[in-house]
Amino acid sequence: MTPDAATRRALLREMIRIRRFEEKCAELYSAGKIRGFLHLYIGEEAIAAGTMPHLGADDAIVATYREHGHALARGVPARAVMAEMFGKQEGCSHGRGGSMHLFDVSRRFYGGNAIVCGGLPVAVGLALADKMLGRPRVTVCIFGDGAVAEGEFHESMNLAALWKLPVLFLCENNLYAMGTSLERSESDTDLVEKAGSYRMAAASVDGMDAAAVYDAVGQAVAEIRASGAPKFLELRTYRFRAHSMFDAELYRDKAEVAEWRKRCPIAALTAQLRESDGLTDADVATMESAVATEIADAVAFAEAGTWEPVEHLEDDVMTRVVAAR
Amino acid sequence: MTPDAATRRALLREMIRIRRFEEKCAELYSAGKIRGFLHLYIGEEAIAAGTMPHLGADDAIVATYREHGHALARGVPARAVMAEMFGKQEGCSHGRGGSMHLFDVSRRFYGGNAIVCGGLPVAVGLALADKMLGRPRVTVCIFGDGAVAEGEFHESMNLAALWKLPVLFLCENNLYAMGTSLERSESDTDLVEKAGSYRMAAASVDGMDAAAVYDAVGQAVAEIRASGAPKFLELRTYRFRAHSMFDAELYRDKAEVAEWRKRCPIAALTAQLRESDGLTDADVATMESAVATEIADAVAFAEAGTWEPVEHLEDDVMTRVVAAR
Amino acid sequence: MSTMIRTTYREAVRAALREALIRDPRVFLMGEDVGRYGGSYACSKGLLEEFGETRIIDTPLSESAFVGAGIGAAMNGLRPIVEVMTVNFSLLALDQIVNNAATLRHMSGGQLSVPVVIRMATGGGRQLAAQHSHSFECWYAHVPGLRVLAPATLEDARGMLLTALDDPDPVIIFEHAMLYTMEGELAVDAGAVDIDRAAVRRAGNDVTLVTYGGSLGKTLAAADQLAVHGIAAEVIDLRTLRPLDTSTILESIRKTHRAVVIDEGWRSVGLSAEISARIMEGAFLDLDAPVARVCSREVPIPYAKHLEDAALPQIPQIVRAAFEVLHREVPAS
Amino acid sequence: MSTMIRTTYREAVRAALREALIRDPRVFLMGEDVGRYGGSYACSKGLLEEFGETRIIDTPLSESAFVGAGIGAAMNGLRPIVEVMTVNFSLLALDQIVNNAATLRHMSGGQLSVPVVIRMATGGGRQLAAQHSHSFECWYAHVPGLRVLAPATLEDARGMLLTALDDPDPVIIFEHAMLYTMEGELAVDAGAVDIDRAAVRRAGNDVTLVTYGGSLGKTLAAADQLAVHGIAAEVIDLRTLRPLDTSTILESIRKTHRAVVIDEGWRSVGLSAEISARIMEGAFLDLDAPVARVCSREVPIPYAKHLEDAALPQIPQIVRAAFEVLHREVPAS
Ligand SMILES: Cc1ncc(C[n+]2csc(CCOP(=O)(O)OP(=O)(O)O)c2C)c(N)n1
Ligand SMILES: Cc1ncc(C[n+]2csc(CCOP(=O)(O)OP(=O)(O)O)c2C)c(N)n1
Ligand SMILES: [Mg+2]
Ligand SMILES: [Mg+2]
Repeated sequence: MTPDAATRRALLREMIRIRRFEEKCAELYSAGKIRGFLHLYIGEEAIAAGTMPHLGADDAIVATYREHGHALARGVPARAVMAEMFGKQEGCSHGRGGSMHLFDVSRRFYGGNAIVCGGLPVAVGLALADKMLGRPRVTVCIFGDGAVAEGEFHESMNLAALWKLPVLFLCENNLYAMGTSLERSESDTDLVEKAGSYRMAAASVDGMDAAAVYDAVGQAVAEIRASGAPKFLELRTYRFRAHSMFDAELYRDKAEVAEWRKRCPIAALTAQLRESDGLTDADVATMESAVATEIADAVAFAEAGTWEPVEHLEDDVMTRVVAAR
Repeated sequence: MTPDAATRRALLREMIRIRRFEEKCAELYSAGKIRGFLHLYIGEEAIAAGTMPHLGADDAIVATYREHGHALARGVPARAVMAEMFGKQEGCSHGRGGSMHLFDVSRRFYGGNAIVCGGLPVAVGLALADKMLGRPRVTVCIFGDGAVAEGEFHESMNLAALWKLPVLFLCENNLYAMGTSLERSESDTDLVEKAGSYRMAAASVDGMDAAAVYDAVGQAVAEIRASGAPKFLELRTYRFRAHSMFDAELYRDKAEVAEWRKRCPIAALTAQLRESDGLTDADVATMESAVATEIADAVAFAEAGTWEPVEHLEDDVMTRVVAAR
Repeated sequence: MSTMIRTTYREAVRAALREALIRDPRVFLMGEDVGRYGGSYACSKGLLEEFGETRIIDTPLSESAFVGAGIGAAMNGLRPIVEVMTVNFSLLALDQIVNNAATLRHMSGGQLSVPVVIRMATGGGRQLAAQHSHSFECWYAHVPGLRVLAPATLEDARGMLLTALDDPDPVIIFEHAMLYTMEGELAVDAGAVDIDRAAVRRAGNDVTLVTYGGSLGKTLAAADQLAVHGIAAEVIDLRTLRPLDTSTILESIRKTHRAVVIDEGWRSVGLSAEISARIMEGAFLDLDAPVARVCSREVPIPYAKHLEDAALPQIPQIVRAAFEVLHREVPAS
Repeated sequence: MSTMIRTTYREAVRAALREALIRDPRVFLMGEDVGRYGGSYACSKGLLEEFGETRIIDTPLSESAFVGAGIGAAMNGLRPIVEVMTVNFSLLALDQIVNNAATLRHMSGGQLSVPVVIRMATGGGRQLAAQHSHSFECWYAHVPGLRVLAPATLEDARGMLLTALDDPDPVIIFEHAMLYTMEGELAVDAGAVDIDRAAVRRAGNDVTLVTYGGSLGKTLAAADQLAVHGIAAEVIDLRTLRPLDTSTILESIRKTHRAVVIDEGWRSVGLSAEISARIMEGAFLDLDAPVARVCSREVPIPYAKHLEDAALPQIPQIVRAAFEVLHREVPAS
C-alpha cells in the first residue's frame, strides 16, 4: 500500500499540523493555559499520520495519554482538542479530561487512557462486540513499549488471539517508558517475537517513515478486515521531547536525542517529496500557513470557550440519579 | 541425572505415600473431618516426588492450593499436614490455613497460595533476595497451566529473566484449569515457546514419568545453581480426580480420564521396577504398609490435636500491637 | 397473588440469567468456567447447552482483561454480564472497574455509557480461609460511577440482575456464597425489581437492625430471639450498597431511636462505619444510644471452623448488641 | 533544641531514604523510574549514583510483580522499600498487598514476617484528572495486617520511613503529591518518629478538626480563620491510618464536644465515616452536635481547575462545617 504522491503530501501536511499544534501546546503550558500532565508526541507524528487514513468512520481507536496526534489525525477538530486542554466545556471531553483524556465518541475515538495498558482490555471488548454483532470493523489499540511489561498486555494479547478479534495492536516503541529503556524493562526486546508467542501476526515498522507506516498499517488493516484476526505492529520511533513537562531527561544522552532528531519524520518526508515529487518551498509554506491559521483559530476558540458551571460537577457520574426521599 | 535403582524405589515410595495420603484425605472429607476446599493431586505425584530430592535445605518452594504432595515430598511431616486439614493448632499452619495454605518455614515451604498465580511474584522476590545476598539458592515456583493466562505470570517471568534470578518455574500442565482446557485458555498452547519469548531456558517433560521428572528437574536445578538464571519446565500431567470436592466434571469425557489413568505414574514405575530392578510384591507391600502406618499415625495425631483457643484469634495479625490508651 | 414455587437462590440466579439471555440478544455471559464447568457455583449450569458458545463464554484466568473486555463490549452495543468467580479475584480487575467502568462517562463529558453488569460471589462461612473469604463490598460502594447491589432474598436474586441490565451504567452484584443453597418460595412470575430502595424485612419499634446480603438471615434470626425477650426489632436490608438509601434507615431510626449495623466486612473503614455516620448525621437528636456495629473481627479469616465462626458476625453478638443499645442487661444464654 | 535547617518534604523523604540505605545494608529501593529518572517526584534523585544499581532498582511497568517481589524479598531477609509511583497504579498490585503481604503472617500461623515498606504518592490538586487523582488510603486502612501511614509534616516525612523499616510487618506510606514542595524547618538530627499516635497539631477548646496527609495544611489554615472569629479549633493529624489512634481523638472530643473530619477521599464508605463512627461510639454523650465531614465530592476528579477545586475539600468548607457544628451562623465571606 505504498502511498502515492498526493497521499504523501497529505501525510506531510498532517505531520506538520500535529507538530505545530504540539509546539503551541508546549508554549501554552509554559504560559499556564494548559495544566496537568502534558505528553508531547513530537518526533512520533508519522505513526498517527500514517495510521488514521486507513480507518473508516466505523472503526475505533483506543489510545494513551500521549494522544493529541492520534486525535487530530482521526479528525477530532483542533478546536475541540485545544479547548479540552484549556479545560473549557467546548473541549472534546467537556473540559473534564484534559490532555490525557481526549474523547470523541462520534468519531469512535475512545480516549485517552492515563493508566499504562488500561486501554488494551477495553479495545479487546470493543472488537469482541464487533465480532459478535458481525460488523466488519477494526479497533486500533495504541500503546507504548512500556506497556508491554504489564500483565494486562499479556492477558489482552492472549484474549484477542484466542478469540480471533479484529484488533490492530499498535505499539509505539520509542525506546523509553519515562526514564526506563526497553532493555531495562524487557528480557526479550524483540516485540515481534513476543507477539508471535500468542500466535498473533506481527511486524516491525520504521515509525520515522510516514510512508512505511502508511504502507504497513494499510496492509495490517486490510488483513484484519479480511481475516477478522488481530495483528501486532511495532512502530520504531523516538520522542524528541521529554516524557512530560516535568521530566529532566537524566536518563538519556543529548547525543542520542540529536542522532534521532536527524531522522525527523517531517524533515525526511519533506526532503523526499522535494526530491521526487517536486515539493516546493511555496508548497511547504502553504501547508505551514494553513496549519498556523487552524491552530490560531483553535487557540482563539479555546480562549473564548466557557467554564462548565460548577453546579454541573456531579452531572454524568450516573445516568440515573436516585432522588433522596 | 537418570535416577539409579535405589532412587527410583525412593520415588515410588514417595508417590505411593502421597497417593495414599490423599485417598485418605478424600475419605476424611466425606466424613466431614476436612472442610473448605480440597484439591487432590492424585495422578500428578511424579512431579512432587521427582522434584523435591534435588532441593537442599536452603532452597525454597512456593506452591498452590494443590500442594499436599509438594509439602509431603519436601518433608513437611504428614502429621502436621493432616492436623492442618483438621484445623488443629498442631497443623503446619496452626490450623489457620487448611488444605490450601500449608506452610513450613523451617523447611522453606512458603505455601500454599489460593490465588492463581499469586505465588509467582513472591517467588521472584525470594530469589531476588538470594541473589542480592549472594546465596546460591534456588526457588522452585509451582503453578498450573491455568496460571499462564494471568498477567502476573507474564510480569513474573519477565522480571525473573530480566534480572536473572534463580527461579525454577515449574508448570504442572494437567490440561485443565477447573473446567477450562488449555486450548480454550491459550492462543498458543506451546508453553515452552511462551517461556522462550522471555528468553528463558525451557523444556517440556513427561510429568507421568517420575524418572523423567527427576532427570529434568535435577538438570534444571543444576543449571540454575550454575548460572543463577531462571528456567521454565512444563510438566505434562493429568489429574485423575475432580478439580475439587465440588466439581461435577461436566467438561471432560470419562474416556479421556480412563485413557490417562492408564498412564498412572505409580503403576508405570512399579511395572518398570518389577521388570528391570526386581521389585517384588513383597517390596511393594512393605512400602504400602509403611505408608499406611504413617498415615494412620498422622490421622491419629490430627484427631488428638487441639483447637487453638478462640482468644488467640487476633494473634499474629500484627507483630507489634499498639495498646489503646 | 401469583402462584409460588419452591426454589433456591442459585436457581433464582440461573432463572434470571436465562430470562436476560432470552429477552435481549445483546446480553451474553462471560467469565471463568461459566460454560463447560457450569459455573463455579453452578449458577450457569445448562446455559451453554441452551444458548451456545457465543452467548456463554468461558474465559481464561485473566480477570483484568475479561472484565475490561466486558467494559469495552458494553461501550460498543452489547449488554455483557461478566462473572468474576469471587470478590477475592476481583482485586485483579479493580483497575478496570475503577478507572474505566466507573470513570469513563464522567471523564468523557457524558459521551460514553458502560452498561456492564459484573456479578461475583462474596463472603465467608465455608472454611475457605484467608484468601477466599473476603467481603470487599465496601470498596466498591466507595466508588462514584458504580451501582452496587447485594441481593439477599430469592426475589432480589431473581430480579436485580434484570433491573441492572436496564441500567446504562456499570452495576456490580454481590451474591453471598452462603446464600446459593437458600430455599424458599418465589412467585412464578417474579421479575425485575426496584433497586433504589432499601427494604424493611421485619417491622419493629424498639431497635433498628441494618444489614445486607449474607447477614440478613442471621439478623432476622437475631430479631426472632429478641422478640422472645419482648424486643421488637426492625430489620432493614440495604439491598443497594451504592447509592445508599439513607431515607429508609432514618425513618426507622426516628421510630426506634436505636440501631445496630451488621456487616460481614471488617469493622474499620467499612460499610458499617458509613451507615453509622449517616445515622448520626441524619438523626442525631433522635438517637438514644450510639449506633452499634457487629462486623467481622479484624483478622484474615482463618480456616478452622471455630475460629472462622469467631471471626464472622454471629447471631448472639447481634442479640447482645441490640440489648446494649437498648441499655438492657444482656440475658445469660 | 537542635539546629534547624530549611528544607522541603521531598528533601526530607530523600534524606530518609538515604539514611535508611546507609544504616542498613538489607534496605533497597525498587520501583518504576526510581533510578535513572530520579523518581517521578524526584524523591530518589541522586540515589542511584550514590548507592548503585543493586540498591536502587528500576523496575518495568509491572506493579503486581514488583510489589510481590518486594514481599518475597522481605520474607527472605531483606528490607525492601517499594515505590509504587502513585496510589492510582497500586490497584494493579492490590492483590499482592492484600492476599500476600497482609495475610501471610496470620495464615501461616505466625511463621512468616513480611517487613516490606510500600511508598506511594496520593491525592489530587494538580489537574491530573480522574485516573490520576485518587485517594485510596481508606482501602488500605481497611485491611488487617497492614500498617498505614500518612506523613503530613517534614518531621514525619523524614522519620516515618525509618520507623516503618523497623516494623516486622508490612507498612504502606502515603505521601500526598501536593506536599512534596512544602517548605519548612527541620531539625538537622531529625530521625525516626513514633508512628503509634495521632498528633495534636494545634490546641483548642471549641471544636476538633480531625484530618491527615494532604488536608492538614488546609485544616490548619481553616483553624486560623476560625480563630479570627474567636473559635479555638483543635487540629488532630491522624498520622497513622491503621491502626487508628482513637484515644487522642476522643480526648479532644471530651474537651470540645464537636468535631469535623476532613478527608480528601470520597465521602461515602471512606476514612471520614470510620472517624465519625468511632467518635460516636466512644464519646456519644460528650457530643453536642453530630460529627461533620468535609470530603471530596463523589465524582471522578475532573481536569478543569475550577471543577477540581470544587471537587476537593477546601478551606471555606472546613470553616463552614466548623461553624455549623458549633450551631453558629456562618459569616458571609
Ligand atoms: C499502570 C501505570 N503505571 C505507571 C504509570 C506512570 N507512567 C505514565 S507514562 C509511563 C511510561 C509509559 O511508557 P510507554 O508505554 O513506553 O509510553 P510512552 O510514554 O513512551 O509513549 C509511566 C511509567 C501509569 N500511568 N500507569
Ligand atoms: C486469581 C484466581 N482466579 C480464579 C481462581 C479460582 N480457581 C481456583 S483453581 C482454578 C484453576 C486453576 O487451574 P490451574 O492453574 O491449571 O491449576 P490446577 O488446578 O489444574 O492444578 C481456578 C480458576 C483463583 N483461585 N484465583
Ligand atoms: Mg515508550
Ligand atoms: Mg491445570
